[in-house]
Amino acid sequence: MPWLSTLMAVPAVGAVAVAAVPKRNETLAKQLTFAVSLVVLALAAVMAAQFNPGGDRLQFTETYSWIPSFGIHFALGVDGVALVLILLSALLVPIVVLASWNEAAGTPEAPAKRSVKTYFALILVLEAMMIGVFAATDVFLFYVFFEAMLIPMYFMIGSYGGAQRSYAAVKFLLYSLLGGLLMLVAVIGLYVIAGKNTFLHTELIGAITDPGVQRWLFLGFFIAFAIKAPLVPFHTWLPDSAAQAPAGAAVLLVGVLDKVGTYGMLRFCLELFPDASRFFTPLVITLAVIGIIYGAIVAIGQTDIKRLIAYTSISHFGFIAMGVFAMTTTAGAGATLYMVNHGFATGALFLVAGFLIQRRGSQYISDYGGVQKVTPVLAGSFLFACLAGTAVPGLATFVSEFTVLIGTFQNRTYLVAAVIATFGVVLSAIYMLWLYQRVAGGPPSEGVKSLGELNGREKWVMAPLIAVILALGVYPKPLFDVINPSVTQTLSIAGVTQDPEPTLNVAVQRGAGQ
Amino acid sequence: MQPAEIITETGGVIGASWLMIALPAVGAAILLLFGRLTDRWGHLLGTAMSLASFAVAVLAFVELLGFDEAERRRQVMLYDFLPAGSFHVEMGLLIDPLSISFALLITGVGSLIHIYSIGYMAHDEKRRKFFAYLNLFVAAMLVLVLADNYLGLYIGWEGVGLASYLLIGFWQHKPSAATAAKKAFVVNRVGDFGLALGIFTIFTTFGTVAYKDVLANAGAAEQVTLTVIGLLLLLGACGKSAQLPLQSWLLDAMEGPTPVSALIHAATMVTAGVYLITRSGAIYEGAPTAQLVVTIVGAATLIAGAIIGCAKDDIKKALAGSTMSQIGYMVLAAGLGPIGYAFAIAHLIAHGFFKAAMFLGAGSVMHAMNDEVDMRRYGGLRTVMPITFATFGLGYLAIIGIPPLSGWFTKDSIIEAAMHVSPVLGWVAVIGAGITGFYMSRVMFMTFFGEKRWASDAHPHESPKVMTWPLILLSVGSVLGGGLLIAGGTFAEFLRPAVGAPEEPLAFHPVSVPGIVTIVLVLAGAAYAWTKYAKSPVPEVAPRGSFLTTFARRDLYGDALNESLFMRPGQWLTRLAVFFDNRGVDGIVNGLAAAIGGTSGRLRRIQTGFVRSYALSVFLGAAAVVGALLAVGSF
Amino acid sequence: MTTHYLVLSALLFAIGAIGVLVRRNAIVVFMCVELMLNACNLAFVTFARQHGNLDGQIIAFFVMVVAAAEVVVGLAIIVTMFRTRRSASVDDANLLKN
Amino acid sequence: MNQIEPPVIEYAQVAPLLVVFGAAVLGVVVEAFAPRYLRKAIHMPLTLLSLAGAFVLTVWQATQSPHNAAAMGAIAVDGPTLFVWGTILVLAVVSVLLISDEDHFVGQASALPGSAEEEESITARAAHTEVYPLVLFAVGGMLLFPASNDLLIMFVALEVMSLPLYLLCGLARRRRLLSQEAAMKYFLLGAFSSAFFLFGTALLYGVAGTVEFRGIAEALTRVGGMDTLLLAGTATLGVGLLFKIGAAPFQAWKPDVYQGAPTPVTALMASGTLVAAFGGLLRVFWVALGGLEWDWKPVLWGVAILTMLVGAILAITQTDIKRMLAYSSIAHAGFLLVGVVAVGDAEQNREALTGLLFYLVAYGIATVGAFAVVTLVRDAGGEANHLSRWAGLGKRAPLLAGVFALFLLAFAGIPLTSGFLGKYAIFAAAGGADAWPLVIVAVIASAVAAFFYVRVIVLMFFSDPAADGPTIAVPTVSTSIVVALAAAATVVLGVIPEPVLNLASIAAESLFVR
Repeated sequence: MPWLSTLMAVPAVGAVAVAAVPKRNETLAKQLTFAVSLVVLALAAVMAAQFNPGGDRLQFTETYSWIPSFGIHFALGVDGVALVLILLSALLVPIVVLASWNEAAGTPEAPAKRSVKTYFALILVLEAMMIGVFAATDVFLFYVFFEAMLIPMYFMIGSYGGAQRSYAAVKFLLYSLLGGLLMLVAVIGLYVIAGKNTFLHTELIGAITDPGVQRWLFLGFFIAFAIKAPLVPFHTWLPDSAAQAPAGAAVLLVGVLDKVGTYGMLRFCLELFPDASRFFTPLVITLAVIGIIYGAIVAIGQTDIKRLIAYTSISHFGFIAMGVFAMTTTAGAGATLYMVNHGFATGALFLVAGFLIQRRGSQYISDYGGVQKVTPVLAGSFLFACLAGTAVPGLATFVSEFTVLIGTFQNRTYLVAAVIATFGVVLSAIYMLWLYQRVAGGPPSEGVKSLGELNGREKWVMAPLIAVILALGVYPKPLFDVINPSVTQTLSIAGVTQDPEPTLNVAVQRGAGQ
Repeated sequence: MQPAEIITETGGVIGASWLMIALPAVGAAILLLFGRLTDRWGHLLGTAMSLASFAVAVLAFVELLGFDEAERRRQVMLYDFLPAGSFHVEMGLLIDPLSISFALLITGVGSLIHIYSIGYMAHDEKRRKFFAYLNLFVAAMLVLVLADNYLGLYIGWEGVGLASYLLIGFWQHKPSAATAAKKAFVVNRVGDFGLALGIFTIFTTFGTVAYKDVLANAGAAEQVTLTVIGLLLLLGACGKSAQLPLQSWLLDAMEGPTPVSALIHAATMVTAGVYLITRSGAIYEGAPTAQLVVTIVGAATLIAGAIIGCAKDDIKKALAGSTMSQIGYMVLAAGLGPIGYAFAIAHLIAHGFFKAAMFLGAGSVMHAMNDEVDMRRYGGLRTVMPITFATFGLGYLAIIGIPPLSGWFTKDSIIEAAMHVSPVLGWVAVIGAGITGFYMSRVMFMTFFGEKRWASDAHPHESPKVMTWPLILLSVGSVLGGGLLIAGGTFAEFLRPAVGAPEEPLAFHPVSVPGIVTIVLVLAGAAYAWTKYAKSPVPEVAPRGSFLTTFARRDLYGDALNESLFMRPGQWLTRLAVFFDNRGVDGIVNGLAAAIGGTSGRLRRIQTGFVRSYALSVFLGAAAVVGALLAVGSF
Repeated sequence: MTTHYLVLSALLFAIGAIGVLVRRNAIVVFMCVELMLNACNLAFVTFARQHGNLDGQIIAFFVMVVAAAEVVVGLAIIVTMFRTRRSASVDDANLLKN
Repeated sequence: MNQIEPPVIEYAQVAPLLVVFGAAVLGVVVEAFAPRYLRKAIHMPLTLLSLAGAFVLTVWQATQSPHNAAAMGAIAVDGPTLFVWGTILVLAVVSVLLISDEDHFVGQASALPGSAEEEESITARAAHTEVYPLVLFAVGGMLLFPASNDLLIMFVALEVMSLPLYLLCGLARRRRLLSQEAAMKYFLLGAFSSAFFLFGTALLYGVAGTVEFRGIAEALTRVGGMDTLLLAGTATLGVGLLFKIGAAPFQAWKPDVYQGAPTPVTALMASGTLVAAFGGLLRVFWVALGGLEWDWKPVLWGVAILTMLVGAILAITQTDIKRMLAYSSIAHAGFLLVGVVAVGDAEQNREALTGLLFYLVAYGIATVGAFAVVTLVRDAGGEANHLSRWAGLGKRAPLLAGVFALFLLAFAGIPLTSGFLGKYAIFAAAGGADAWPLVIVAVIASAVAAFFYVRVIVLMFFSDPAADGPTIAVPTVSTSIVVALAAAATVVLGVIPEPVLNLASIAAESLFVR
């Protein structure tokens, strides 16, 4: 059974169906969307269950010729990394749908411009493309999804966002488009210079040998990904978009879309241009570390909840990028897991923040205070999300962050980077807990007193997120089992055969597993 | 002699010792998950879980005693926790004399404090949540001490930090509490930063973070590496155990409910640093420099804490100061190497008892004085709350080290060990003891002796049984504990397989020069306190006092230092960064857009609308093209 | 010897072009264009002579025909312009700009 | 006495031309003799049938091989010609469908604006049915232009194509002054530029002794690239051609003419004329002046860069939708020029030509569609062309706005639209010719261009509708057909471009016959 194309087809068809629902019958549209997203989730789960970590690198592969004249294939397939990211998307979408139930209606000061059903149709379109972008094994196909994804998100921000939505939407689209176009040049270069008349990723590995050429092409890809991810200094679009987008869209934007950037670094930069990757690693690591610290510091200074969360994500993307380029299997695996965990953690943060903002009607931290006295459960979920944001042990984020750091530390070359990055842990405690203190601590401020407690739907939004974050925090092994082989393969393509040996390797001496 | 080999355990109670952690964890989960449903019986469940955990600990302890000495370090494999690339951690528990003693202390004292809290929090609508957090703490603390690898320790380490954050800020609606909680967590994170780096270095050195492999091979590593590791771990220890320079959070932490101060900020969590240093003994023994720094930190803190304790009028803060100082002793002892480990832990346990007793006593007093914490508003309480007075008193005698109470045994052995290693440290410890004599007496007399200085609406009364019984039990512990542990070196012997022992173990001499001097100093201090706070009337508002007093009142300007050194620059940096991000980075982006727009606006004026100017452009264009082509052609 | 003719044609072409640029009256501007075309014709016949084939001459006839057609269209447009604006100045027609 | 042997004409091969011109002449006859009320009834079928017939003949020709120069080598009926013919005919049919809605055309061109006679001409529902023969003549010229195999025919074709358009520009029903002004400007500048074209022809004739492309190409091998006459001729000839495609610095006429002309005529010019002009341009530079490649390439590089930038940058601040589209068409002319200079060996040329042909089809159809939508957004004074009037169109007419957004996205080159693959094909060809700097400039220009397309979308969807917003005219059947066709083509060419690409590459196979 063609799993991946099915996974893409279902939401695509679903989107059409939702769009076809008569305008008045909004509830039906919502229910339909929710149902479709659940089906996708189920399918994804079944597929994941059949994935064999020990098996071939790419599984569930499908290859159809799409545009023979240009050697373009509609080629799908997943390795461990892609699989977990697809699972992430499949799990987040139903949650987002549930969370956005009343959101598309728009806020009082910024009424939505378009029908509710469109919003949900767009979510499904986006889901199809998200799955496609992770599943694509044809560079051109990847690029197509990479760019096409922008459009639904553009409309979600622009039509359903806050007061500054048009500015944010345009900024988002143009910024990403510029990156994408630079990448297009690199894609063309890859095709022309490799001269293989195919875009199949597997065929192109090792096709470019000249290091000079590699560097240029690497830059083309990397800048696009760095804008997407986003790394400092290409980040300023994210706070605007995230702050203006409705919470649901923000979750998909930061939780999944941006992961395409870091995923692309791992999948394309490292594998297609290994020499260039090694050449640029110091630069990338530097950017990443700057991002970690800088993002955190700027986050501390934010006055707008959503902007703050956006900046924390910039800091976190620094961790991911660092892990990807640290060139150790540990860091690589950690970074991949980080992509997943960050999706859930930031998702939780944005959604709770969304609940707060919907109730209070303001994004400004100063308008809050004493929430925990008024709505303990809401505040509790918020606290949980904040703790996940600051990577407290027992939560998924801790595992990935610690792994990334220790993996980077492992590579003696980037010891200093790892040390500086580790300090980010302290900063994260400051921005998260201070946010919580200002929002939930102290006596309830005016306007907060009247806030309502989480309702059933919202509880069902938070429950799965909390459950997943806890589960992955205590028992991350299943994901690692899937990720490890893929990352090892990627790194071996990138020319990293094994991690640096410890100065005195006890594990080997004693043959103990640990 | 070296510690014993670690044997992998399969069955028995020890095999099931994960229950120790699981039970309170489940308790916490239930209480948090089912929320209000459990309000009625939540506190009972929490207490039950803690007691059950204690039971398991006792059984495990008994079983452990069953083995002969060489086999008393038993490892329990739990599950494959974190296989990330070449960083692979299997989670397991290490049940050995060291960890089990901690487990007993944590669950034992913990349970007592649970019971006490039933009474103390009776009128708090969030009591259920309080017990959930307490259970969470117990679980985390047990992870910390029972884990068989440094990652596990780190998890527990941050876990207790989290629990302490939740409990200090339990009354979130008090801004002071919220701030204190955040401060505690952040300062601890600074320590954790060191701990994490230490663990990283351990991993890159040994390729693993399991005690089993690391400690056994520590000798093989280079001294530099070990020193680095040692110092990094010490940074962690300073954070958690409120040692200089990361002490500032502990006094603010008193914002939490008193049982929390007793359990977390006196008896258990704050001693984690001592556990870490002792556990990593093998590493420190390979790094004399690190050891020296440890002892210095310990000595400095024990004096600093004592000085702070002298000046505080807030009973809890005074006690907190003393906690700092007492932990200073433990750290000092732990820094001495094998010779000190046993005493450090012994003092830790004894301190666990008497400090808990006194904190709970203080709580009981506050309970009676409707949450008044200023000792200047106390006085003459011995008559109205006899049990509290008695138990607190016993704790007091124990801490100042009156023979034959526990403090005397444990502290004097530490002083002796210090003397044995370096007289300087020894004498510092002695002086510290003297000051202790003064400030603890001050607390004692201001609270229970002298004339009544109560607020008009205060009607002090003895606390309910549920609160007094724990006090009694704890005071018993603080009376006997030290003797049982130290006399005849039983405890040292018991710990030996876990931490090793010096070639010639230090026997306990009841009568020694330092011992005598200590007693004399203590009595002197006590006497001075008596004249100053019992005989002469105590002003209800604190006198301005000498520079030293203010210096002590202001926590030795620790906060002032942090503020001017980190906070203000930090805020300044933040503002700068935000400005830079908006104007600088984003400014460039928007500026570029604006530039293009401007160019467009200017260029479109060229389109004058006059056909002749268009023709001109065509003509000039043609000329240009011709010229260009001729130019190109002529190459 | 043919070069003189070429120079002349170039001159005529240039004069015509300059005329287009400097004259305001649409009719005159148009006549300047015609002048340019005729300059081309001169060049054609000259080259035909030079190459000794007739193509040039024939092309010249073609050009004349085309020019005639252009006149028809051109005058039509200019006249309507003149009727609506009461002026044949090309500078009066600049509503479309920027 | 030598008798002149009669010229051989392969009627079959030039049949499409003959059909169109024949129909045009017939149209004139109809104008002369048929009663007024009958005329349209005759013209419509006549025009459409002739165009359709010509298309059929073209297709039939395409199946006939080998292709060669017909009519004594005056007309080259080769692959590219046939493809361009097909394209032009399709675009012509579509444009005629637009034109058939005579609400766009003045009742009596000679009547003074606002005068009594105009009134009565309107009340009498008089219409200039001459429009149809004029269009047919123009189309005939467009067909002849890219097919002509010597400069004389090309000059004649140029005029045949242009003269009717000059007139058509002046026939707008509303805003007569603008319309007449546009006609005047177009006419004067067009005549001016054709004078340059002719002068270039003369010089080249002087060099080669013939105006046949074959002859000129041969002559180049004799004289080489150093001959001043040759270079001057090439340059002036080029000016004439570059003027027609609206390349900078010869673009000045485009915005004024596009804005002033009746929108259906603008559509025809923006699509058909552009295609024809590029066909001619390619033939001249690749066939006649191919040997001079190394001389004209750098110049065209410059022109291409200038054109892309001028088009993209100037469009940003436009406030009139038609003007904006005019500048966008300038920018696209620039992109197409990138393909023109991407010459190299035969294989390379084939790729470049394939790309160009595909781009022309994609762009032409999208353009007609876009202008068709423009005709539908009207208010009291006719079409509402000021952008501010388009605010909130997405709310008032979601479908129409959506379709227009689709066209804009295609112009911007977003994946899954025809525009993207067109851009890709051209850029890839340029890459193949190692014209990387050109490609970089092109993508940057695309990014800039994207801004104003996106801006329109923002206006239509994200901003609040103007209080007295324009009314959406109920589209006539023909107009709706146009819009639907164009939209469908834009999507289909973006998703399954292979058929058209295949045709293009087959057409490009034979390259140009000499």
